[in-house]
Amino acid sequence: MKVRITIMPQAAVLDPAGVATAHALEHLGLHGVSSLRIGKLIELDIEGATEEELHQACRDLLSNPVMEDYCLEVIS
Amino acid sequence: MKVRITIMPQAAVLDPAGVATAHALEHLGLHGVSSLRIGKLIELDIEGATEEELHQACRDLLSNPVMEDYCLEVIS
Amino acid sequence: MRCAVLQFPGSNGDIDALEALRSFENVTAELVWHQEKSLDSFEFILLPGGFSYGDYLRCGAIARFSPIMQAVQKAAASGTLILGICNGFQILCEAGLLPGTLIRNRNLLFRCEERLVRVETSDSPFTKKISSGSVLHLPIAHGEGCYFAKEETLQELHDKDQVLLRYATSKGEITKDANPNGSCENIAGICNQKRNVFGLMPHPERACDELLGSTDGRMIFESILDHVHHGAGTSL
Amino acid sequence: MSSLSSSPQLTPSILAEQHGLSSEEYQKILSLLGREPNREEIGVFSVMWSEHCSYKNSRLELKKFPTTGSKVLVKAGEENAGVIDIGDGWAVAFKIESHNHPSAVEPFQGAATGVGGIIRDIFTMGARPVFLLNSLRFGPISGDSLRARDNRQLFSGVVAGIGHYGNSIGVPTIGGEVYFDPSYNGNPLVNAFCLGVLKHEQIARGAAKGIGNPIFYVGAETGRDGLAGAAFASRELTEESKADRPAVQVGDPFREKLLLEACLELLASGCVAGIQDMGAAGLTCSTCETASRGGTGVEIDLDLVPKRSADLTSYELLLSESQERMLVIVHQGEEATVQRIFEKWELPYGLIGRVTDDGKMKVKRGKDLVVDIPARTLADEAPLYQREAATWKAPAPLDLTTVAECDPIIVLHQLLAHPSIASKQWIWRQYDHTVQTGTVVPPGSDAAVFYVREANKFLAATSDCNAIYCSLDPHEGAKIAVAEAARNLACSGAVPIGATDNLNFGNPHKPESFYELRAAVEGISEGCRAFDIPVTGGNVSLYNESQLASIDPTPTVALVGLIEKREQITTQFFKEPGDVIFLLGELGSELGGSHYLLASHGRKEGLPPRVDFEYEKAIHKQLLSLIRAGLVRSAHDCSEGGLAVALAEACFGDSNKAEVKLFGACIDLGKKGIRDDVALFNESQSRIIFSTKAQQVEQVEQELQASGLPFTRLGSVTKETILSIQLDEKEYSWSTEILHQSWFKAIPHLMQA
Ligand SMILES: Nc1ncnc2c1ncn2[C@@H]1O[C@H](COP(=O)(O)OP(=O)(O)O)[C@@H](O)[C@H]1O
Ligand SMILES: [Mg+2]
Repeated sequence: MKVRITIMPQAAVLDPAGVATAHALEHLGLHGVSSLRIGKLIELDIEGATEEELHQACRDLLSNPVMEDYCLEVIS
Repeated sequence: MKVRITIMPQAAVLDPAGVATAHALEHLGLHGVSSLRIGKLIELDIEGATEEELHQACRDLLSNPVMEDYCLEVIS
Repeated sequence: MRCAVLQFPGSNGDIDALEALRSFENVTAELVWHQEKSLDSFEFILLPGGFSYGDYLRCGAIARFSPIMQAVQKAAASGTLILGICNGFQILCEAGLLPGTLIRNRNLLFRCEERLVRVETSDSPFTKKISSGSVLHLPIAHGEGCYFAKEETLQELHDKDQVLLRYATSKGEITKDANPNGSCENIAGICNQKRNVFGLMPHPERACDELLGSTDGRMIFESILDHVHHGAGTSL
Repeated sequence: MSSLSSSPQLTPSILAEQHGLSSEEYQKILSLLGREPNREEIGVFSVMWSEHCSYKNSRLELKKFPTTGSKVLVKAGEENAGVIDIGDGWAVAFKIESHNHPSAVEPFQGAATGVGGIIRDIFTMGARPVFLLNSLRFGPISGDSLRARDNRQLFSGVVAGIGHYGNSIGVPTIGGEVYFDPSYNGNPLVNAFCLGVLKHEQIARGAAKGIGNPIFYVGAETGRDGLAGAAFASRELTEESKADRPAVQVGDPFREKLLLEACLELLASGCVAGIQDMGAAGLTCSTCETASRGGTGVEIDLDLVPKRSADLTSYELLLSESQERMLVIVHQGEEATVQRIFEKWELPYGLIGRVTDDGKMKVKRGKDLVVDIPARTLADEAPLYQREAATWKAPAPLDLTTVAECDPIIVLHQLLAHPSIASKQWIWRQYDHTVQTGTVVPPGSDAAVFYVREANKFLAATSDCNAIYCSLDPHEGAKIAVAEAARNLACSGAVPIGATDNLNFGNPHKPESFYELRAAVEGISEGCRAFDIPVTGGNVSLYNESQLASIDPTPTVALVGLIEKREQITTQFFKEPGDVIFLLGELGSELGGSHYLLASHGRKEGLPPRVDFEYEKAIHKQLLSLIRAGLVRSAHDCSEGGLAVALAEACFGDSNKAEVKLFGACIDLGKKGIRDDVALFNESQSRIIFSTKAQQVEQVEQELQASGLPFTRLGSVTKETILSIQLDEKEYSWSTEILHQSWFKAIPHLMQA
């Protein structure tokens, strides 16, 4: 099973890396950035796990539910 | 314009975080991981930039072509 | 020797480097803000350690677009000596002045301690006063110091004798245990093909005073001084 | 003035109650204002009158601390941090601060923002931060239980968070302490200390001076971070509060580094009339405190505050705890300087108001007046409570006949591998402790030593608290915290110049907890008076309770000392084979509250050791006199684990070195007539082992004899890596290589699990 998990900082939570990167884009001449957030993308190949187990792993290990939201997609 | 940029380490490049995460999944009882890679996901709201300018920013700033591949999608 | 220590937003080894340089005779050193555009009046340029732009995105990725970096490129092309320490090394890699890249330490933890590095060659302006094979005591302090380059690049580094420092044991052996961060082939520092740009993860500027436990860092600065004052001719 | 009319059922008094204000407090607000407060004002009162900001439950106790002295330039409570003269026109500002509750919710960010907060407190004083310490407590990390796993995650998250912030901003973390005990399950302690250096004339004040002066907001934009966080830190941690998501604040050390440099540059420009960081209760606290200190009023307009999103309400703007923000009051006409400096450092800023003469904190949102409160009532007229203190029952003294005598060979390994005693290098290796090139004695010795190059001064610092002692006898435990900290300084060659403390306790409404708080304050006060050390400030963290129980009382004491000369800097490590080892002090026999009892018998009981300050001081004085005479090569105090652990630790060289030296020691304790386990592992106070060159032994013995203090010549340092101890007729010996493995690998092993 191929799985893709995206993990993004919650909207209300400050994302310092996003802020710094948005600034850097401005310096490159791209001025119109109104929002930029940086998250993680995990690509996973796994056998013998159920989707529910993967959701569990997302909550317990892969994301930090206090400040991040995740989204799990089974690709194949 | 809403844009999503995914940046993944190239296959030949070490991904220490990916390796550690795969191990941690095993500890959780998910044994069948055959590959796990961690990349970045950037979500961007921008006005007044062309797609070509964004590709340029991806090559110059957002990814490091020596070790990463990127993929840019315009969402809306 | 007229030295410039570059100051990026987030640099934090700038003052350390400045003071280390000033502890040598016949040296003047000053800070140069990243918004400056020229480095023409300097004989030696140092990119210090720190967390330029918070090291967000990738270490050194944002700093390489600072205005001063064009002057660094120009100085590099003209043969001026350039030294990048820690974050400075990362910036030089991002800027394409050195090959390869620095990624997170293999065990993902920041590491601060003294380490031993073997000097691989005296044939560089940065190591000319150190016999090859010597082992130096230098502090490290980094979370992303694992040197990585592809096979071809590593091969080229060998062929052109560009690896200047490797993590080693006290006997000079290159072992896995001696490697603090998982760097390819224990690489701790490399130079470019012209041999005037040198990047290293250890901190020679933190090993210039007896009080701090090691003065081995001085040998690197002495080599640089010697090169600038006497030119490429003199060697060991 | 906005009113609450929009929701008729929500009366101001109900709202006040929801904000944790008692009905008496609400009545007090009514009489201070002469009218009903609106929602924003209730929010403002609730945070300003929370324990966190007002110390309403502890202030009467804190008055007991000695706070004066000839070297005190800024006293405790006057400003963000106290300032102490170190000579030649130089001074240090230092303080400790807790971030316990945020770290329980989100260990990495909680600890990181704790470090950020304390660094701001220091540069607000005009000082350049030069080093950090951290004092940590967690539940046990051994074993496979869910609890242990949680504790390991908390521990690694906190350490990573502290490292992240300190390393990025470039302030070295050079020391600290950590203990693991079940009382901290679910309620870890994270106390961070920062010290900064400045010239006397650079001391900056947090006062809104000069009617008409402009008030600037500088630093990160305000977001919804940590809303109600200040009130949150003053409540017990419950399952519900874990869902209090907005209370998580994310730190940005990069922004803070820029803010630090910009503020120091601005202060150097001479245009600053007053400066105050925005910590807990952010904009609210900083505006009314500066006004209150200045004896002035302030008027600000929330529309002018830099914001992360435009839809923040006035209530949110007032109470947000977004990090990396400062309030700066500059002299009129200097607006352009502020602008230039903050633009150079690429920081957001806004001219948000002016200093006024009416003594009021007035907050507008555009044309609307949102808050109109006399500033002093918020900052200085918070209610003060004298809580009920339980009467104390001394624990039963330990009955030695109930303690089976364990084999010392095994016990020493057990103790050295106990996470509270084992090497902490796993922690401090993650902290950049060499940046700023001043760390002369890195973490790993009794006290860290830092060289302030520009001032040519050697500072020593340590933080200590044995909470087992405090749980058994809070008063004696707190006294020992001071004694041990002072002893650690003495072992490094330093004389203490100032103290800061962090009082970590449970709910003050519980008479036992309040008793503990009071007894600890009195114990620390006695100690500081005895050593003549002013308390320059500190922090109180109450309500440290999980679902299970209160934490052990943990009054952490951090001391700063000065070392006269470079040659006097001393470390705990033996230096050379052949050196002779002395014990200064008695062999001791107190086993109550000891780690031996805990680690080998699973017992946390008995009467903890006693400390006699006059005697303790005489010991330190004697050690210092030997150090100054150049007769001491290493000095290490006996603390957890007693004499045997101290000897083993002195055999292990500095582990920050690429090649770690190991020695052995050949020790003869002579005929003692006490049990071997008692002799080796008791934790009696006021004991120091030191080594001296063989040629100087006679001189040392003469001096010691003249002093009349008890001492024993224990034996000598050996090249062979064997620690052997002769006791009565028996001899125990250990390989120091194996002991070192037990000690050095304990925490890494546990953390790999
Ligand atoms: N959390 C920590 N951060 C940095 N250093 C620490 C920490 N915990 C302990 N240390 C260091 O480890 C050494 C031993 O600490 P500790 O056992 O508390 O010593 P002592 O008993 O002398 O107070 C000291 O140098 C101390 O600074
Ligand atoms: Mg000690």
